[in-house]
Amino acid sequence: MKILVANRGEIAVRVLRACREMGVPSVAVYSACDRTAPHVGQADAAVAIGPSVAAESYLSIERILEAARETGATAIHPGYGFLAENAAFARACQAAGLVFIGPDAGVIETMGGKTAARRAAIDAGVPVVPGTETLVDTLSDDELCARADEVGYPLFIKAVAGGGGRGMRRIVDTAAVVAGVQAARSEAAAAFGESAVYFERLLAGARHVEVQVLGDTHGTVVPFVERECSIQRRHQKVIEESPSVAVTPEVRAALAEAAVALSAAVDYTSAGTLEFLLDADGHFFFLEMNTRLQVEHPVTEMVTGVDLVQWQIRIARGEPLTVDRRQALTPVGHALECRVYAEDPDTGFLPAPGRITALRDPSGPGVRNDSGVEAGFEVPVFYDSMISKVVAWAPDRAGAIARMRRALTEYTVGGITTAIPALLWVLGHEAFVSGRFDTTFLDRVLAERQGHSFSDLPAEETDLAVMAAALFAYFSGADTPGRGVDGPGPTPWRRAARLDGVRR
Amino acid sequence: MKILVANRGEIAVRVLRACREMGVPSVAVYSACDRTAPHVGQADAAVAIGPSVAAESYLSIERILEAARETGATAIHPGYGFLAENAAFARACQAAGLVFIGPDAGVIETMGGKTAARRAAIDAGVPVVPGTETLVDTLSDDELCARADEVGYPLFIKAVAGGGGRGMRRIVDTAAVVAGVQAARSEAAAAFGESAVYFERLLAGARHVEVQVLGDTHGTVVPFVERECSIQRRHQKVIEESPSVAVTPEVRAALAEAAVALSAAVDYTSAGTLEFLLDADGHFFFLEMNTRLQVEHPVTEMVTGVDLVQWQIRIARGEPLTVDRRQALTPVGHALECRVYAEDPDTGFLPAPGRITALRDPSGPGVRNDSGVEAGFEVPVFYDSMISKVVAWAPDRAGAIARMRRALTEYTVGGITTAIPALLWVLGHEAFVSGRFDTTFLDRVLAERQGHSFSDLPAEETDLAVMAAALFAYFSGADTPGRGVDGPGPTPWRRAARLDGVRR
Amino acid sequence: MAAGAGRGPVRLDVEVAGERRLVTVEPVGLVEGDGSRFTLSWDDTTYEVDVSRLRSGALSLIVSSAGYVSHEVTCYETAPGELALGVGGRHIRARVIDGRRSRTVEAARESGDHVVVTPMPGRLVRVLVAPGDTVQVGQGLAVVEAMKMENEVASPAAGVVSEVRAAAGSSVKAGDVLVVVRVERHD
Amino acid sequence: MAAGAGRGPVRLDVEVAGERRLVTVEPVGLVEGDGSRFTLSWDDTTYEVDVSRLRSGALSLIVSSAGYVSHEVTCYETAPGELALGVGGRHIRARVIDGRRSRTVEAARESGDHVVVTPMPGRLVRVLVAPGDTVQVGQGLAVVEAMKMENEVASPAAGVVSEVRAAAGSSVKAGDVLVVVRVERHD
Repeated sequence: MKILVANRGEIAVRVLRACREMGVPSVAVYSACDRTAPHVGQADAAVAIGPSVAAESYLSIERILEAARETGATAIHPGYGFLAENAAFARACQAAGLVFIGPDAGVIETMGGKTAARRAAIDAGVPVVPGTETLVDTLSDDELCARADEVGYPLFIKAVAGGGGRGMRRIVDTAAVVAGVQAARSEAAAAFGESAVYFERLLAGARHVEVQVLGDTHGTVVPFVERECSIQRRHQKVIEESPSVAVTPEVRAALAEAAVALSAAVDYTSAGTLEFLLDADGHFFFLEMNTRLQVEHPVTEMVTGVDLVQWQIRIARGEPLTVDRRQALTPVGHALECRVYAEDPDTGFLPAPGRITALRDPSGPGVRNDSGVEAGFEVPVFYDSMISKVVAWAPDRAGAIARMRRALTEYTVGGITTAIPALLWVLGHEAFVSGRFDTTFLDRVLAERQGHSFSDLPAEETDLAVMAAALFAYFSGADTPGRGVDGPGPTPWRRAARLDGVRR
Repeated sequence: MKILVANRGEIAVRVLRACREMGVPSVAVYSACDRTAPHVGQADAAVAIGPSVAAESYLSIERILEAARETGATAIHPGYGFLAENAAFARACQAAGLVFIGPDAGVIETMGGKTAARRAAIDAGVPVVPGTETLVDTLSDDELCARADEVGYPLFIKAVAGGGGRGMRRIVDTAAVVAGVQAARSEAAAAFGESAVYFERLLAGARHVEVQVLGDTHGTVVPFVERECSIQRRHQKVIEESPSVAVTPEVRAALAEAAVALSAAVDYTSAGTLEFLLDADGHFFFLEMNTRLQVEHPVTEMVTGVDLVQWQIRIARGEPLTVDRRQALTPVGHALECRVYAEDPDTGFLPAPGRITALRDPSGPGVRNDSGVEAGFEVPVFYDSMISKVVAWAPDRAGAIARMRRALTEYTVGGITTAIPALLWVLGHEAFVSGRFDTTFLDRVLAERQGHSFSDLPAEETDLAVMAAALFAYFSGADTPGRGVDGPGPTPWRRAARLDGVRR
Repeated sequence: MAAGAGRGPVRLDVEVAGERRLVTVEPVGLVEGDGSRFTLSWDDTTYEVDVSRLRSGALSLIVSSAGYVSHEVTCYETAPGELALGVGGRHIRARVIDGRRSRTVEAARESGDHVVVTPMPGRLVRVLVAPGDTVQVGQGLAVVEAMKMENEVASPAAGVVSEVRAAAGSSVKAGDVLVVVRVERHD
Repeated sequence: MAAGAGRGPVRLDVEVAGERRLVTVEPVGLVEGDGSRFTLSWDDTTYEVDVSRLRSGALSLIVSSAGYVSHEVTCYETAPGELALGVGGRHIRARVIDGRRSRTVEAARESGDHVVVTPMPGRLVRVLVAPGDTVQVGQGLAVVEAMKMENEVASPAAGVVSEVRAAAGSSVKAGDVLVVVRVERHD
């Protein structure tokens, strides 16, 4: 097997590392702006697949298959995002004689549409959030309102092809239903090329828990201890952990049973994740399934010792799954993951791409940093702005939080702004520390800050900033007349700074 | 508690990370050449303690105590090396009202002299390698030979105050005894300021296994699953692992019992390690005890999940040890550690200090890198040349070896030479992979290479080196007349290279 | 670092967290190792600091007059006189004003204009205001798409939009001016 | 990397693993992204290579004519024309000879002298040979103490010691000449 990794950034590096460890030859692909990205050097071979715009490179099925042909790759790992849940891509791989490292194209299709996945869950006896099937276009306004009333308020209008909070509307009464459906349909059409929507009850105070599964080609499905991903900003996960403080052993067993029932019903193979909402009474409701490796898979690896990517590859080779189910469901210690984005928490988390001038990655006991960047690399404007995922493990949750704080404090990224200050703030928030939060927690506490800066410093640190700024200026620019400088011309620091602009 | 870390390099960073995670304020000390070393920035405060020569900085009890006074530190962590096993230092800390994070000065004294430690082991019923007490100066030549004959050949003459292979002589018959004792005594006097030596039988084919213990101030001692450290070059450990392939559950239990018996007999507190030789029949013999944290402690942390440094600090605060003994003795998976030195394996491992111009640390799943350097740092000529310890964990030994090979392959250190090529070679050696080796393995297989270079390349990689050299020269120096260059003056790369010399 | 030694004292206007300080930087000399020692003073504050450059853009400061507090601070210049600092995991913006620069900055300030730039490169999707509109602090002025996401650029002040300098649909670089907001003068 | 484009072909003498090759480097042009493409040829070998500089001293090479093999190679100059390369975890020494340098190198070679330098800085503890001594390959010539260890510097060739250039007890820098060994000519 020779694996082409049809992705970039940290997940490409993650998969390529697994290839190295298994002795499997690997191929990276890269767009124009990723020529110097770390994943290029981690692979045995690397092929340029087009310009920086994803549609013409990482999203181009044709170019990726051509790269596989040129390098003799026999299998494709799609990572997450880009083409990872694209059934047409999985089919095209198969047609080209390539192993697609993921579930069958048919399964991607079944579980990809949200209402189809809900139906499969209901058929498998798995509870779903109260809601409807796809709302067909022929429904009258009155019929729409009647359906909404049946589901109950507040409810979400959701896009069938949705993701990332797009095509989603929160509705609190009948009066808003018709306009809401219209708005959600046009947003969904614009975002996903498909306007279909459905209703789903909004469960107040619910937490997001999810179950990782691995399925092999011999009918074995193994469920893993849950991950909790309730710390979300605008429906995007920010901090994940395993196990969840809200899950009892009984609920864990029931979640695992539900996950296996649904996975087995669709003959699921490879790695996949079933997402659930968990209410305050310990009831859970199936939300959707992600038919691919998940961003947050490392927290599961840390508490179970199972390498999920290596297993994806083994399963694709037809090997039987030998992961012990009891081990997979018994967490050892506690793991947290923080997604580190190149974005500025003080401007409402606007993306902040740019060149990384200085970098010190966190390391040491209990810390894993899955990174997609290096010093000197320019974080491109074209893709998701996540630069790395910091994972911390400790025997207990408090220890994992302390370790994560230590890791984020020693993580130094110069040249661009990152959301690390906001992550540190969340990690220190009393509700987070005590485990009392739901999926609305982060948006709520961010709103309470009313844009208050994450960069406010205690007095000593303000003084430190003043000193650093003065000394930096002293060394790099103190050649202005009238400022008491006796040196002629630029200092070594200034010369060095100028040079930085020249070199690549 | 406010902890001053009386050390440098990776172990100072390791201890300072534990302080951060526990919320304990910390103080670093640094010599002149270490002003920009990473441990300085990892601490809350940092104090210069003198010139680069260790005797006037890291080995100066007076200066370290003064730094503690100046910063209000209340405890000292000595790391390993330098003053870590110096009973006078432990006493001086106590006299200055500082907590010494380690065992009592009296215990350091008892277990520090090798013959005294042997006596303590015999008293505790722990088997020792056949040998003698300290050979008093008044023994006649005939008496010396008689003692040696009693022990049997081959034997080692060892310095009572020894370490690192100094003051050690291998003797194969009576004829060599007298001259050997003279030579060993004068070498020991030069190296340790103490000429005392003793005889110890040389056990052919033995492996080095050791037992980590933690003891608290309430009388509890917990032993850990063994580490194996048989991969040694000239009596210095190079690769360590846990568990040992040569240790059965029965031997593990017996080792643990012996370790506890001896530790309890001397009222051992804090972290310590008992070293044993293990023969082919599973018999083990006590060698010596290290009354401090060991370089290779991370492999134990990786397979047990116990943070040994945090426990040292808790024990020093008087907390009772609550580590579960069964957990400490039951390894989860397998861990390897490789010591990465700045040395050149192609010149017989000569030290190769210098400035690190480019650095990419290994990371990702199952990999921990405890490093004491950063890009831009100049590895000093004054101290041990280890730049980091790479630790790899996997569910089994084969997986850990594969992961270590991956990690060392992605570890990029520019500007200085490291022994990584030799480590990769050992990791690929059939005897290492199959676990069939003893303490003489590495010296023997290195000798068999007869100085053969570790840099010999397969044909494709030779071509790659040719291309890289040609392109580097093309870009950095292609301005010599008569070589078909049309550009006037230096290229950007050359300008950049020149600048590197200027900037600090 | 030797370049710093031997100079006389230098005065710099440093603005951090909205407050300006006139900082006197006085080299005391090279110390053992790579560091250089300085006395920094402003108002009634005086610090003894040992400073070393670690790598491009990062400084190691040890404040010997304050318990030898040790900190690493990343520094880079985002525009002439504008610094971005990383202190203890936080991102701080600072401004160092010298004689020439300060005049320009002051001129801009006195005019009462807030020049709103895009903080990131991308595509300008929509402009949400027109000249003459009254805007509040935090009100969205324009939407820039970058990294697959639409991002609203908010007004830093309450005032009246005096200019719109970029057109929807165009590509923008970080620092490009989008909108100018005129504010009433205070003080 | 644009500096490389537009030049004509360049010929370089490259020595790796004791073998010299006359390498022709011909720029083909800039490709999409940061890379520059070259044709490199010697003897009957020709490669198409895409090269980018990653950080100070590291090159990313993609050999498009050989299955797009991707490698990162660290490169730094240890002396004029002497390169240290890191390839796949191995340390390789290479020599690139240009017109002027090659004369010097050849001259030294023909004279039959081996100039033995200390590979590391430290203190010269002992000199083990004297002028006129006959030495074997691998025989110890001097002992240098560095990093707490005594390290023997061995003779790279069999021959006769013609000079001892450093005194026991002195400090030495990496590259300082310790001893010169004169060898009989072969070939």
